[in-house]
Amino acid sequence: MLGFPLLSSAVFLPILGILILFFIPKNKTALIRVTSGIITFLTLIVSLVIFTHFNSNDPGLQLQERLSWIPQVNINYHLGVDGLSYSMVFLTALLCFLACIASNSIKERIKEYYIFFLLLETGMMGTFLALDLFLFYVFWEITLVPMYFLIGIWGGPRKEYAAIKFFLYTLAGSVFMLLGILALYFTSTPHTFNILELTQQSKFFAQAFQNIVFLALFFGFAVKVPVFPFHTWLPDAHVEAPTPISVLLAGVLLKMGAYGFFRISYPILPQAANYFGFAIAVLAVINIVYGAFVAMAQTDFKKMVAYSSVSHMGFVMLGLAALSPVGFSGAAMQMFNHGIITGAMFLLVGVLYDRSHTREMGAFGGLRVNLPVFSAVLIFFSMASLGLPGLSGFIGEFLSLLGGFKAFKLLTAISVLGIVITAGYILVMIQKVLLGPMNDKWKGLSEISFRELVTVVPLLVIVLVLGVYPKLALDIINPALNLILNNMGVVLP
Amino acid sequence: MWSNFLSASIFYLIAIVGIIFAILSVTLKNMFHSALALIVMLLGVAVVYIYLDAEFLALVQILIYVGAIMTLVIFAIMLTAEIYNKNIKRHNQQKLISLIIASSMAGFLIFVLSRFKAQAGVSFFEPLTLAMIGKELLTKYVLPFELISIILLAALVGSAAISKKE
Amino acid sequence: MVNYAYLIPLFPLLAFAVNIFWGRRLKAKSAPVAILAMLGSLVISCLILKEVITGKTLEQSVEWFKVGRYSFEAGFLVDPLSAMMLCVVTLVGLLVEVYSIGYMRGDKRYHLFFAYVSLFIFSMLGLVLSNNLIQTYVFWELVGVCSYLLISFWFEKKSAADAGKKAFITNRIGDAGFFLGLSTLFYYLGTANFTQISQRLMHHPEGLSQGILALAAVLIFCGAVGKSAQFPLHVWLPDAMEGPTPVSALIHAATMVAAGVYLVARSYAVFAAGHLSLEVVSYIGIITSFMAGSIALVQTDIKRILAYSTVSQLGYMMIALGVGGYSAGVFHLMTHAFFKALLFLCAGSVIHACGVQDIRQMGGLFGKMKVTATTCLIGCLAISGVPPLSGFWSKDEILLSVYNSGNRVLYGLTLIVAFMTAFYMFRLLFLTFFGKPREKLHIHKPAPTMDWPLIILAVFSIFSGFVGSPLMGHAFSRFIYFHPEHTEPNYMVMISSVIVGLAGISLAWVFYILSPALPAALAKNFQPVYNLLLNKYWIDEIYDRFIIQPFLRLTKFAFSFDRYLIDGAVNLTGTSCVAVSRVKGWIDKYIVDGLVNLIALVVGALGEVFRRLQTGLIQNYILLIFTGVVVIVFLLRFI
Amino acid sequence: MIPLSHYLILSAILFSIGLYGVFTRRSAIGILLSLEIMLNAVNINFVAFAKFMAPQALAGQIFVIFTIGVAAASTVVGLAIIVAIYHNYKTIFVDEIDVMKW
Repeated sequence: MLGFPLLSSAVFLPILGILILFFIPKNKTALIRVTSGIITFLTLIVSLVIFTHFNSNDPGLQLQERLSWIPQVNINYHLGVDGLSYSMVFLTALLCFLACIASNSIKERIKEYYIFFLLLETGMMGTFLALDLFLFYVFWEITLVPMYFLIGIWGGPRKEYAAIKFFLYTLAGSVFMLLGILALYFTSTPHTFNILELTQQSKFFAQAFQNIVFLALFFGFAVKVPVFPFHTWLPDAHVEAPTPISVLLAGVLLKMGAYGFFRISYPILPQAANYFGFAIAVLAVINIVYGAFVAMAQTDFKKMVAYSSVSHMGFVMLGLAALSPVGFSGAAMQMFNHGIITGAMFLLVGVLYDRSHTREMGAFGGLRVNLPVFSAVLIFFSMASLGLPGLSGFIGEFLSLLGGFKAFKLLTAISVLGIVITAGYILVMIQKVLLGPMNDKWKGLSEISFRELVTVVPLLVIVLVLGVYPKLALDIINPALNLILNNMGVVLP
Repeated sequence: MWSNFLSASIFYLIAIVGIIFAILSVTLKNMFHSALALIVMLLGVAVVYIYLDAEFLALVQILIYVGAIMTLVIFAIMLTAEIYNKNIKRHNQQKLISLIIASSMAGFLIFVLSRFKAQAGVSFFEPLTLAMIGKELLTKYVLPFELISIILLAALVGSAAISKKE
Repeated sequence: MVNYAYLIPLFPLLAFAVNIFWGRRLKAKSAPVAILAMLGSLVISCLILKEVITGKTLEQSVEWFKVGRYSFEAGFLVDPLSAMMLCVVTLVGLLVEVYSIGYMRGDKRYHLFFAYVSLFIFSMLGLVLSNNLIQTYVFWELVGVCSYLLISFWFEKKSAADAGKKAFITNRIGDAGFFLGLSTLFYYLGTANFTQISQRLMHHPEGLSQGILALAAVLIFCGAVGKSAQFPLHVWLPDAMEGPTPVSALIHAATMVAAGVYLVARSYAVFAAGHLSLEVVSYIGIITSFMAGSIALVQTDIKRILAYSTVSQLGYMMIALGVGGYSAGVFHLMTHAFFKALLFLCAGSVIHACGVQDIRQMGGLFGKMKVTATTCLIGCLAISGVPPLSGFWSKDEILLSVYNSGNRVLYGLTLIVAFMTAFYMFRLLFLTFFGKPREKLHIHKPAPTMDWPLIILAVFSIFSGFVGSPLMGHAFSRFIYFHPEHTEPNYMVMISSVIVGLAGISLAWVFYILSPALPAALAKNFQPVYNLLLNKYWIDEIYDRFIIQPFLRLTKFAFSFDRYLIDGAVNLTGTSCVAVSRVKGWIDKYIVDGLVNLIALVVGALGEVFRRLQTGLIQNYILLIFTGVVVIVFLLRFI
Repeated sequence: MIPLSHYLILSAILFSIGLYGVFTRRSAIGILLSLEIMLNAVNINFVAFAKFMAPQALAGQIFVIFTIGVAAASTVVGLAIIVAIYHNYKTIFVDEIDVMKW
């Protein structure tokens, strides 16, 4: 146990940043940007420091911090990190930092923007670190508010619609989640919100009870993931949100849903997870194939990436449903990689949009002629997105499918169709945007700037390194996953 | 007995004069005249103080009220009111009802007081001397005494500040 | 030396890294970088081959990552098959790169070309060296991407971009099958390692039925169908000719497309265990080779002819593998790599020289391009199976295995394909190099860097066949050895193949040298057949009509479904909520709020009355106060 | 000997007159004058009660001294206010100064 509250500092450093921002006059934009940049960078540093204190051989939750918060109802401020949540924390810290750099494209109401931005970071960090269901719920909801404003104020033409839809949709989901959490609280003896204690008690929960609570939690998490048919908020929100926010939305927020399954639904309700395994797998396959189908039909670049997220998150669900080490690893890897890759894709779409003010893929063409570096980076991430081996996207999809195949042969065979269609829409996108005869309209388009390159290069390196040597990530994540599976009573060989 | 009767009749005379001048003071159209009427009334009150064995108060009444305050009031009248303009109404429209209220008030009080029989045994006492008043003021009542001087000072400064032109 | 096998793919990877990052500064120097790396790989490959011939094999692996019980490994397997392939790939690669110096000169993305080629070679070598199916799959896909990048190298041309996309997606379809196949194997056998798979299959593991094995084999074969352009996924290869010609020679003739054959050979144990699967392989092979051969008869684009020829020849190899002629298939793979690369490079020289690709516009180029013409002649003779060139020996092996399988129909069909091969190759040769120039073309002589690779490949085309010939006691098949094969030379088969080849050549001579009017007349008489062939059996059109368009419509439908039904449901929920709240709002506004407003209204009216009291005149107030006092006092006193 | 009630009746009459003045005077100075009448009426009460109820105590007289002092102060301030009002409104008639109205 470390004296210094590392995890809390990762969570509340952005809040500190907000306090500092309060004292900076509105018109000193450069100072505001630099301050937020420094804060997000420090958070990243803290997340790396956490790693140095992190023992990747220990499957349990480490660096726990526990304070009594509302003792009357046994609510604690309880944080902890294991391999799974660490991967998410790192992802959050990294993407927040990069998105903060990318936020230079925001030109109005800068101070408020960064305040909301940092608040969002706190919410996300807290969600991934909380070990108390109540605390988890609080952080979960905290992310909602800044996101609503970030979309609603700085978004595109249909921002109000998108923001309200996002907000109401996820709120509706989390209401069910809250019901589930309360049901768990009142059923446990002694009443507790502690995830670890609830996990220990999981065997005392009756099957029917588990099923009902699982469904309630499922609704909350599924909206966030998003699982078909709760996904329609996603394209709207992604398309309307400003670039950095799309990055966080796709990169981190979607993972909160999947993380919820990993951390709460599955360990606490193992029998229900087993019971609904097939149903989830069916939904996952629909996600994969259907998402790819719809992505194929898009003409809007950003929308295509948004629907591709639906498709890719399906792999996470498939791996989850497989309920095996391979599937779980695949799902966790896919979570991380999807965050990195889709984040980068949104950044690149943003780069293009900032210059041309259009996202219609058909409007471009032949950009590779005068934007060679941009094109190379875009092709790189496109390949990662379609699951090219050697890049990290492959590992997640591969393991998810392999795990899924063990459990659901036919379904997985169908979902492989998704891979083919993914290749289809990605290549169509590349062709429409980069290849073909050069469109004279975009002759004056400038090459990707150094700052923009800075935002994508770290992601590029991660994609490459994890693609070639996934052991780096898997060795951190796997012990935690194995522990979860063990607790669920899945027999490990 | 005669002296008693004389002094009593002088008192009632003075009282009636005071009342008359008081009425004049509130009814006269000319503000300057009413101020003068008030002076007469104040002098009458001073006489009443003498009847009550408060000679010092009578003196203070004449010196402060008649000598200082009324002078001030007359100055103010000179400064502000258009004294000689007879066309200006000096009273408002609620004279009748005011009269009713005031007189009913008076009537009521008289009605009550007239049935009020004071106890006897007030006739033998040692007269209070000026020296005793002075001593009391500077011993028992020193705090209010000082306070009143501060209030006066504050009033002095405050009035100067208020009436100063911007 | 065998221990250093991992170096072989490493060199090209290095070259790729150098060229992709510093290529723009290196400019023309990017070619030597790539070639030097290639040379290094070639040298090591040859040394390894030498050791492998002495009977040394090696398998090494490290753990790539581990999940649960499964350890995924990365490693290399050096055995005769891979050693042979290494040499072929590096040799052809080297020659193609040298050739490309001249061919690609002056291109805007000169360095990128060499970067991509290096990356391709790296992936190809990785694929060859893989010791397990998963690693194979990894490199398999990488190879596909390189192919994609190289086909659409001149992406400004829409057709090139389209072709690249088509190639990638078609391959992906096959890969999906491959993936399922490897998942099946991995699931039932718990390993993806080739050696372990063979071992476990030998012990007939429980719960693993013939059916499942056959299914796994066929699924893996799907991948091979995609990569090796077998029917029904062959459509991408002819289009892939949009890429630079050296690329066509390297990737789409000699190496990558042969990867499918290589994969089948690698996982031959699985195919052999699932009986049905080999039949599938041979049927697909014969359909492909017959169809592609017949299409090649009427094509006029020089590269397309070669492309269909490649498809046809790959089908040939598949037939061989399908009927159990393991070494024959692999042998043909090797010889074909040489002479097909040679033919493509020749075609490249011709295109480079005259700037057109239609053979009807060429003619009489023999005098102007002696080296090219001669080497091309050698290539044509080799592919037509004229003894003693390499093609003869390998084709003979294939025919022999087909013959030995006892399937006479198959044998007959393979003979017909051999006939067609000879015919269309010499049709190409005659139309290009002989006769009179049909159009005035400005010819520039190819650079020497383009001639030398041709000569070297020609040498290999002539002599590489001997290693597998009965003259050397079937050295090749003993080297590659999978299981005992019938190796007795059958002179009947040998003679028939020679006769068929020569017949094809003669017919081409009659048609295109002796009486050039004949083909047109023939085409007129057999119009439907001619059209069928010219339009490639309308397969592209059928795919477009029955697969691609419905698919695209389906995506549109899915999107509308999403937009209008699912999102509509969401919005409907939203709107109905709003409607309900409107009603509630109305109630609130006019009934609940109405009451509140009524109260306020009454109060306001009263206030309107009582505010008269509020005159602002202090005297009024005082008067009222005292009125109150008087009233109260009176009330207290008298009531 | 004049009984206490007579003093008190005198005081009451004076007080009511002052009250009437306060009610009816338009001029602010007039109101001030009427107030003085009322104050004097009160003072008479003080002294009279002191004489009749507690003859040995000086409190009554001393209270009157203070009252006179406070009256002086309030008069001074009141006059100053009146002068200030006159500067601002050019009138000293209180019924013309009705800004406190609703």
